[in-house]
Amino acid sequence: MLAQIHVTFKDGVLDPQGKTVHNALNDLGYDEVLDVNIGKYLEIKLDSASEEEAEIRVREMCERLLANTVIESFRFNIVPTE
Amino acid sequence: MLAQIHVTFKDGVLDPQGKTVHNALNDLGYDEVLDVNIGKYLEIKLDSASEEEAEIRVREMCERLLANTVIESFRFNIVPTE
Amino acid sequence: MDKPKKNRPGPEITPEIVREHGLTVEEFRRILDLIGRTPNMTELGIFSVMWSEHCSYKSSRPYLRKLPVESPRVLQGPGENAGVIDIGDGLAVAFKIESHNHPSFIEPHQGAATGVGGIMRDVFTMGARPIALMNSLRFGELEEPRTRFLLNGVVDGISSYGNCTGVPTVGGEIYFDACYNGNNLVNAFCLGLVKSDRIFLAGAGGVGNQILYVGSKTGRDGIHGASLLASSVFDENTEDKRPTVQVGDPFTEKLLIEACLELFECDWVVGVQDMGAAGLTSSSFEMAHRAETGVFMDLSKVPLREEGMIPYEILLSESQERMLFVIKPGHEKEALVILDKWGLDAAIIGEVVEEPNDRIQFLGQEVVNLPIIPVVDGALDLKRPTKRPEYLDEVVHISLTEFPDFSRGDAALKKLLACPNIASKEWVYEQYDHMVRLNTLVLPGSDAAVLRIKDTDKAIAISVDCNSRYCYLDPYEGAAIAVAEACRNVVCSGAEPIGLTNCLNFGNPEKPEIMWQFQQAVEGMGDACRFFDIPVVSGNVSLYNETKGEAIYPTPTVAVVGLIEDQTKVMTQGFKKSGDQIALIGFTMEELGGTEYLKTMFDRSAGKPPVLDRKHEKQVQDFCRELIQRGLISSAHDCSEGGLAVAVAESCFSPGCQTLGATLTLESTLRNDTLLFGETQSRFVISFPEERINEIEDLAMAFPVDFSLIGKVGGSHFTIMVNGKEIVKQEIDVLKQIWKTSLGNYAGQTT
Amino acid sequence: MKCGIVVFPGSNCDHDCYHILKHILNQETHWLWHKEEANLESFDLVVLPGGFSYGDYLRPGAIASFSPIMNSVITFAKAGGKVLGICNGFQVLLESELLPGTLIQNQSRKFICKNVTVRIENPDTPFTQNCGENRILEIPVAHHQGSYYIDPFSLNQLEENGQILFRYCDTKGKVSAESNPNGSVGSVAGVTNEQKNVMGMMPHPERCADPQLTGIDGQIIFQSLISNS
Ligand SMILES: Nc1ncnc2c1ncn2[C@@H]1O[C@H](COP(=O)(O)OP(=O)(O)O)[C@@H](O)[C@H]1O
Ligand SMILES: [Mg+2]
Repeated sequence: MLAQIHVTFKDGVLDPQGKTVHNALNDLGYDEVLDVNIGKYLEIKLDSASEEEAEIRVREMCERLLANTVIESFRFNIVPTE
Repeated sequence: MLAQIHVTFKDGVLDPQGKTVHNALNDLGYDEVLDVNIGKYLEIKLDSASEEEAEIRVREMCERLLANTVIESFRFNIVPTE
Repeated sequence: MDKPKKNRPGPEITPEIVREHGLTVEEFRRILDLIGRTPNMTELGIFSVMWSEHCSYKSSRPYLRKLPVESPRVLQGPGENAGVIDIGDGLAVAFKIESHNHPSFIEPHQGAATGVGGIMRDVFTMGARPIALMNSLRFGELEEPRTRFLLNGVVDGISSYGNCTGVPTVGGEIYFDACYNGNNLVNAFCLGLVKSDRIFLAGAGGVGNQILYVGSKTGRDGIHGASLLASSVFDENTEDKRPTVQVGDPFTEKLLIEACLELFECDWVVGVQDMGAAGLTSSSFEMAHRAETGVFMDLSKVPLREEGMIPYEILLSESQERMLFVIKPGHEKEALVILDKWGLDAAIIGEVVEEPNDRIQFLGQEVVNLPIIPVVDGALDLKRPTKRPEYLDEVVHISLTEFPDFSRGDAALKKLLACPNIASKEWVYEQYDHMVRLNTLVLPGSDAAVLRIKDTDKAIAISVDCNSRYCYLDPYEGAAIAVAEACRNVVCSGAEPIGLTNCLNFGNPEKPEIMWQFQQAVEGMGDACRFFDIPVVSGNVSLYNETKGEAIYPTPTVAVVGLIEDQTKVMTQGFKKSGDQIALIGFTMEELGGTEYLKTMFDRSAGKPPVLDRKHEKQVQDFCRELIQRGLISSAHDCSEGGLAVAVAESCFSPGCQTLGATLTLESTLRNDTLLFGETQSRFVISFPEERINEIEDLAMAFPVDFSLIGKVGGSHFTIMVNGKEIVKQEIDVLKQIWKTSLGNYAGQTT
Repeated sequence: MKCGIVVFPGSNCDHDCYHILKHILNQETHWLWHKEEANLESFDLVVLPGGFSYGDYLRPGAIASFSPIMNSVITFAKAGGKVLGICNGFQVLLESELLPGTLIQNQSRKFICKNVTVRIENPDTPFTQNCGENRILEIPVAHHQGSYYIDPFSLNQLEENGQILFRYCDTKGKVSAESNPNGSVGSVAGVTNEQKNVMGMMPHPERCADPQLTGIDGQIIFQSLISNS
């Protein structure tokens, strides 16, 4: 199974990296860029018994380690692999 | 319009962060974790005339700046916003 | 009677709302008296932050007034963003230490990072270029996974922020104790260099001057961070009070430093203040207050990061990397050109007015109209009751007979070297860029950090210190020792102490026992500073360091800055040469109270801490500095945690020096444990070439100070003989390995 | 030797390089501002200093590589001008594709600031000509993303062309996993381009070139360049 996890800043939290990349893109002539947010994308290969179990465990992993829930939020989905 | 961009390490490139997180998860008792890859997830708000145009421009941004194509690959999709 | 509500939108002010703003009933009544009407919501928010413990020092101010703040070198004492001390050659150093304890407990990385950013802004607002950072860190027991999470996050935060701004982090201290389990401490220190005739103050200056906003855009970060967090106790409900955490942007800070230093070159810059705790509110009020003027501001002009922000939020936001400049009218364009060059947001948001009020408009409506003086000065000094805590009766009485002495000290020595309070802090400081700017003459790992001042012969030595276990056992004596030890550390490098800054970390001041600790500690610090003739030029108070009723040990951290006139006469703690003589300056008493030895071997934080004999302390310090100035010795190290044995071991394997063994040959009637590991104050371990013995002994006699030859550098072992009997013999490489890797091994565990 | 030091927003070893070149080694030294293209023809050396250009956001060196001044630097390099990239400057050179490979996060995932030792692998370049065979330099590193990476085939090629200039080693010159501070492939600490006029290195020679500080091994690199100019 594969967990695809997106970790992004919560609304209102400053994203200095996004801000700087936004400016850089504008400077490069991409004037259509209105805003940039940069987060993390994690792929975790799992050996779980079921999707339900994977779901529970991945949520826990996100809360405990993968996301800094004080400033970040996360979402994920579990996809079966062969 | 919103571009959702995933930038990940190419196969074979060592991902020290992924490896550390992998070990940490195993140490925390998540034995089912077989592999971890950590990449970037960017959301770019765009003021483009059309999806086609956005597509062309975002690809260019990725190639020029957002991904380091020596070691990273990228994929993206454009979603309309209100 | 009909009360007109013109221009005063927002909810009605209920007792509930007042309470939520951390204001007492009496305080609210005072507000009504002072302004003669009910404040609106925005104004209430302003009072709430300005009268918070953090901004008003209402519990601590009466005590702080007793600290000595003057010396011929002091150019600026407490009251401005940082203190400034003259070092000659037309130069001065600006420095301060400040806490970021609560934010770092909630989000260690960002909390520590923004702490570093804040203290740097305090220093460069004085017109000084920041040239050194230090920090004092306290965590709970390392066995707790949460501690390791906090430790990693805090060190990472300091590293990412300091390194990116290009200011070296040259030293610090770090301790672990269960009393910090629920409340870690992060105290950040910064020192900057400024021409003594180019010091900037935070005054608004004359009427008509323009108020220029510089730096990052304002978002909803940390609203009520300072007031609510720093003025209340943590418990299960802390979650609810979490403000939006401030995120640091060290890149913007770096640009801000460069841009501000460029602006300071211009003679039309009148005053400057960073927006720290309580943001735009406190900076505008305080600038007006210092200049005895008023200000007018239009919040519609403030660069905003988020949509829909209301005046209340704009005024109380604690978004980072923002400054407020006051410039003479007619120079707006020039200012904006400089700021644009550095890619910073900037806007003129108001001007200085005569009437001593802060009047604030938003979208054409007046939203605040408050008199400056009562808002800034109006918080009453609280005379909080004090009471000597009962725990003292229990913990200070110990008898040495409770603790069996040893005949071999190997095991204890190894255990102490591995104990995280004594083990090498390399794991920490290797994560900090401590060399950038090419001034660091003594890298981390010696008693004090030493930085040269380029284009002069001078150097600056800095040390931060506090043994909070001593302070727990005797806050008066503990605080005095903190001052003495910090001085001793800078003296070891050859410097003369010239100024001090402090960060007073305590529990809940509403408890008389805590207030007693505070009072005792400030008195001890003040008395020691007076005796050693060291002015306190800046400082910071952090109260309410409690979780679930458990307070931290009183932790009055001090940072002492010392001056070395001749850069070429800088001393370090490591032994330099096989065959050199080792000597002890000072004497050892039969005592173990408050030692790391008792804690590590018997798990006791008990006994009377060592007593500081100030006169004696001064003599040994002067003697040690004299030896260094005359170029007589090769190393100098003070005895602190772990006593004599640990001090000598550390000199054997100090970073930057080759590893050398040593043999100590001691004659003594003391118990072995007190001789090796006791922490009697006022002691230095020095080493020197044999042929200097006579000269040094003569000088010791003339001073006079206690001085005894105790051994020799050399060999592959660390050996200690007492009265002809070997009580320690260990391969020096083995000891070094234990000492060097212990902290990293702890910190690296993930579970 | 006429030297130019590029200043990007966030550069922070720019003043250190200036201090060494101008005040310690007495060379004519100029600042080059990132926003302006410049005619570099008259220069003997352009230095891209260490630091955190653009905060290292996105990837170290990525945004800086698009600065106007980099157009001039690329033209200068293509014409055979000598370019030295130190730490963040090395990252900029890689992002600009003036040098092969890339730098990723240290294996420890932590910033490392300490003295290391490196071995000179090719003393036959303008950057190393004063070193002599197998010379070992003691030199500080200070970086978070200093782990050099390149595919095995290209690494081999670099080796064959003598493009690997420095390898991390122990004090005796032995190269091993223990002496590799950041996990770089082949323990590579510095490389040049095929023409040997562009060099990038993670260690900081400017931090060990002032006699008042510990060590002056870094001088040898600047001295090589001076002899060559
Ligand atoms: N948090 C820290 N950050 C940077 N350096 C540190 C830190 N903690 C300790 N150090 C460094 O480690 C060395 C030993 O520290 P410490 O044991 O507190 O010394 P001392 O007992 O002489 O005060 C010093 O050089 C100090 O600057
Ligand atoms: Mg010391």
